[in-house]
Amino acid sequence: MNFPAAHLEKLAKLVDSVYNGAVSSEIVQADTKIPVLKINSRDIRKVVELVVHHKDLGFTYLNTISGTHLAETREDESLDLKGFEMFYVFSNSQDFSSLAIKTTLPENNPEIDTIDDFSGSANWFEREIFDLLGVNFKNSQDLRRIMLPPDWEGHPLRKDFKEGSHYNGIPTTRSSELEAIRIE
Amino acid sequence: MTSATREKELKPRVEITQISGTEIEVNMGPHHPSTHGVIRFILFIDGEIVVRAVPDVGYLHRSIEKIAESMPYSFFMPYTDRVDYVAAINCNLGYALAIEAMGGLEVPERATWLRMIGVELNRIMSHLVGVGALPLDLGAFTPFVHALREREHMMDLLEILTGTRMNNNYIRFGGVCQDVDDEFLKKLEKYLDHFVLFLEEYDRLIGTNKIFIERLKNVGIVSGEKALSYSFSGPNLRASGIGLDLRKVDPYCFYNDMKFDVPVGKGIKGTVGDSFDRYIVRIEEMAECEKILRQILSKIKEGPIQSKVPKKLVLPAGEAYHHTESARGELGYHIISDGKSASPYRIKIRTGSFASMTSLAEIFKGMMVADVIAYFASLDIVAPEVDR
Amino acid sequence: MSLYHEMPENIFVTSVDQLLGWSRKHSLWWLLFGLACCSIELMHTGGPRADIERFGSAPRGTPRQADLIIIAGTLTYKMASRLKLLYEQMAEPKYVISMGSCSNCGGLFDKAYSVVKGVDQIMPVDVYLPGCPPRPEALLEALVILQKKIQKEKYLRK
Amino acid sequence: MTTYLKNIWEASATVFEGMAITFSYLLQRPITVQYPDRLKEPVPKTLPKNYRGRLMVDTELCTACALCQKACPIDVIEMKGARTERKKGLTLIYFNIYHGKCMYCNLCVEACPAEEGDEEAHHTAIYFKKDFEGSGYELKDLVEQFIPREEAIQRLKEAEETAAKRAAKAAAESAPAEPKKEGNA
Repeated sequence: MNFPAAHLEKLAKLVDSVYNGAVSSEIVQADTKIPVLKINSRDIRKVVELVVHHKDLGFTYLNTISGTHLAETREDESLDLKGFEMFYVFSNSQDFSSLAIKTTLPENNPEIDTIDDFSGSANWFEREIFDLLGVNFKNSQDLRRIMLPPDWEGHPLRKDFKEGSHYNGIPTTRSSELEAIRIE
Repeated sequence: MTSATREKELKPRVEITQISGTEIEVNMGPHHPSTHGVIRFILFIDGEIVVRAVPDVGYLHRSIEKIAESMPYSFFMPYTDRVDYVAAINCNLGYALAIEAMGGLEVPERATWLRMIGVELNRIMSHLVGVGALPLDLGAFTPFVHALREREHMMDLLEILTGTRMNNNYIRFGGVCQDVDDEFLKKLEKYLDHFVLFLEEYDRLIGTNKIFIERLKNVGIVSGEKALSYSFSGPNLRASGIGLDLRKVDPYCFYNDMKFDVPVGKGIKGTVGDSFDRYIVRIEEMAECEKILRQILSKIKEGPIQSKVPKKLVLPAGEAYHHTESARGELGYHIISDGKSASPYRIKIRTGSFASMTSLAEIFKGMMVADVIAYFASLDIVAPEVDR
Repeated sequence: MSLYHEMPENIFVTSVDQLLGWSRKHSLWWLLFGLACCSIELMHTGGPRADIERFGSAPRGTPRQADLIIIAGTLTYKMASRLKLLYEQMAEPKYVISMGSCSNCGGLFDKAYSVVKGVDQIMPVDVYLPGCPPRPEALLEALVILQKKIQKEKYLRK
Repeated sequence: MTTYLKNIWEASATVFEGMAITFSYLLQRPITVQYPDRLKEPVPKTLPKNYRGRLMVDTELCTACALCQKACPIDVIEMKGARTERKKGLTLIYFNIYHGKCMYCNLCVEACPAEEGDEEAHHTAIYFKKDFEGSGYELKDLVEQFIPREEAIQRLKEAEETAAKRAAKAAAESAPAEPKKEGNA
């Protein structure tokens, strides 16, 4: 559902008023249907707490957490950063209007505070990002690999991920049967 | 039901403290007849009671999100089928709508109607697997065969509509891949008459069965608050008494014009949000799908099925999070485009099953081992949707 | 051949090998095991329309009782060791049908980092079945082809 | 005690109700398709006209434009067209399809520009046959060569000859201009 424009300003004011400018926030109406609140990664817990627990907002429903690796190959000015971008989507449990919180992490040693005490599902979403992107969530209850086997090396969704030639003795590539009958 | 009897029913049959034996670690899955696909639990049990459970997923992690980054937008469409193979067109639709919103593409009216036919048929088929596999996991084989027979009829319809039985790859950006003639619409209408009778019969087959009810009622109760906290969506969330349906609150396609109810769990046999509610919500939702399909049939008009879409689609730089109501809940696509290449920079797929899985560890605590199966089956989880 | 002509007409002549092959091919019990998309079509093959039990193939829950394993779906590295274990638990003679593109050669996931590119990299395969997923009749055809192979096998003279 | 007996009664009554429904199907016509034999008509004939069974190529119709090869996300199609003296335009040298990898997504068929036939029997040069059979004992059995190998080798030779001829012809035509270019290079 489209987020009312009035709410947007209210939210920006709210973040400012509650934290007296201690939280760096910026509201962008992205070309998504949902507004995006850009914040500094160290303020994530404060903002999430406000968004989830404030009686006027009540975005208690966590839709998803998404992470992206922004590699050097990226030449887009709107996201001019090398590192990791975290994208949290929260929804209001009453009318299901959504709000996104976006923050960026540095390329080396990406770290962010966990939000798994705000939502029962956050831990799994975080584990997925830890597994596939290698973002470390500080103070998490349970941060293990979720999709890949525990002995896996590397984080595949990073843009610089390189696959080995074998995994546990199983070759990772296979030539097509078409090559065997190719006429040169 | 009076509150006293209700208290009594809610009480666990065996107190955990009564058994003081040692904890045994039991491994369930990934190959287990009653896990939906390849999902594994490690159960720490004391007697019959689960003390602690560790769900383990990823046995079907097929790296769909990584593959998306290496190919053009249109090539990724067949892969979305495999995200949720039981409701493939739903996944197609979510992806197509997200791309169309980002690229500003138009969809002809008839194409939207055809999409909705595909989506609703697929939703019925998906729920049929859900309510069919549930008694199967509880030990009753026959209802599953009934559900499969009905799915075969629907697959015949999908075959005419899309050309394949499963993994249809039906929807294209700005349209659908093929048109149908009036004969199909008549066939569908005729089939819907049959389906209403079948649904009634199926509910009579197991929905009234005493043993079935006893196995499900008051098992795996997820309250509304908890369901929201675990990011439940779709039928699982509605079974917990929260009537959120993205087709109603955030309408896409022509769902605005459709008249249908959103069934919610009322706890008719036990408590709101128990496993039986999850069963009955799916049954009621199938009836609603049938209503929607009839309305579509009365409104569908002739017209083009594909708008003009550039051959090499390059989306403007930016990102979108677009969600639709799939058969298993909110299906969200978070797509980032860098504005230069013809392939997405990143696609993240948010699925209903993954969110439902997050509840397992806590809900399993204190449950009987047999109820673990009942609760898990009632969630109607499909493994590739969890792992992707 | 003189003996053959002297026998009464109701005697059926066969070799022990043929008899064994005949009985084996008509009691191919398969392991109830599905991995991904193809497992839905596998279920449909066991369902009322295709009804695989017409061929004497009953589903079995445990590998100890099964003769045939149908690899229905995508095999990932995480699952590979488990599948290998299941295969090794089966009693001889055992047969493998690779159902669908993913288990044939990785199929559409051949660029994936977590998918085994073909189930024949970890176990021998008897019949390869194209399709994504194959329809139930196609699986029945694979079964018939496998039956032909079993019939031709020589158990006693190796 | 009464609840106990009532429970037993309810359980057996509802189970028998379900049984009655199941038994009612005993009297109906079975929906089983007796697949390999004992069929009134073969299964492919009962399928709708756009059913995606097995990729086929009409080698006569194909213009060797390679659009299907480009449209395939997973490189199932391998084909080559070149100029020979057989016909105007490109001649198909070889056309191989790897059925064992195909995902039946219909993208190649939609890309194909060559079409033939009227409403009833309309088909493109690459199209899905309704036939779905094609299991094999080995993976290489699942590769189909639409132009037999000997024929393909023969055609390749012809194409090479034609190419050599054309090059010679082009060289002869542009002979005065060529030394200059070479000098520059």
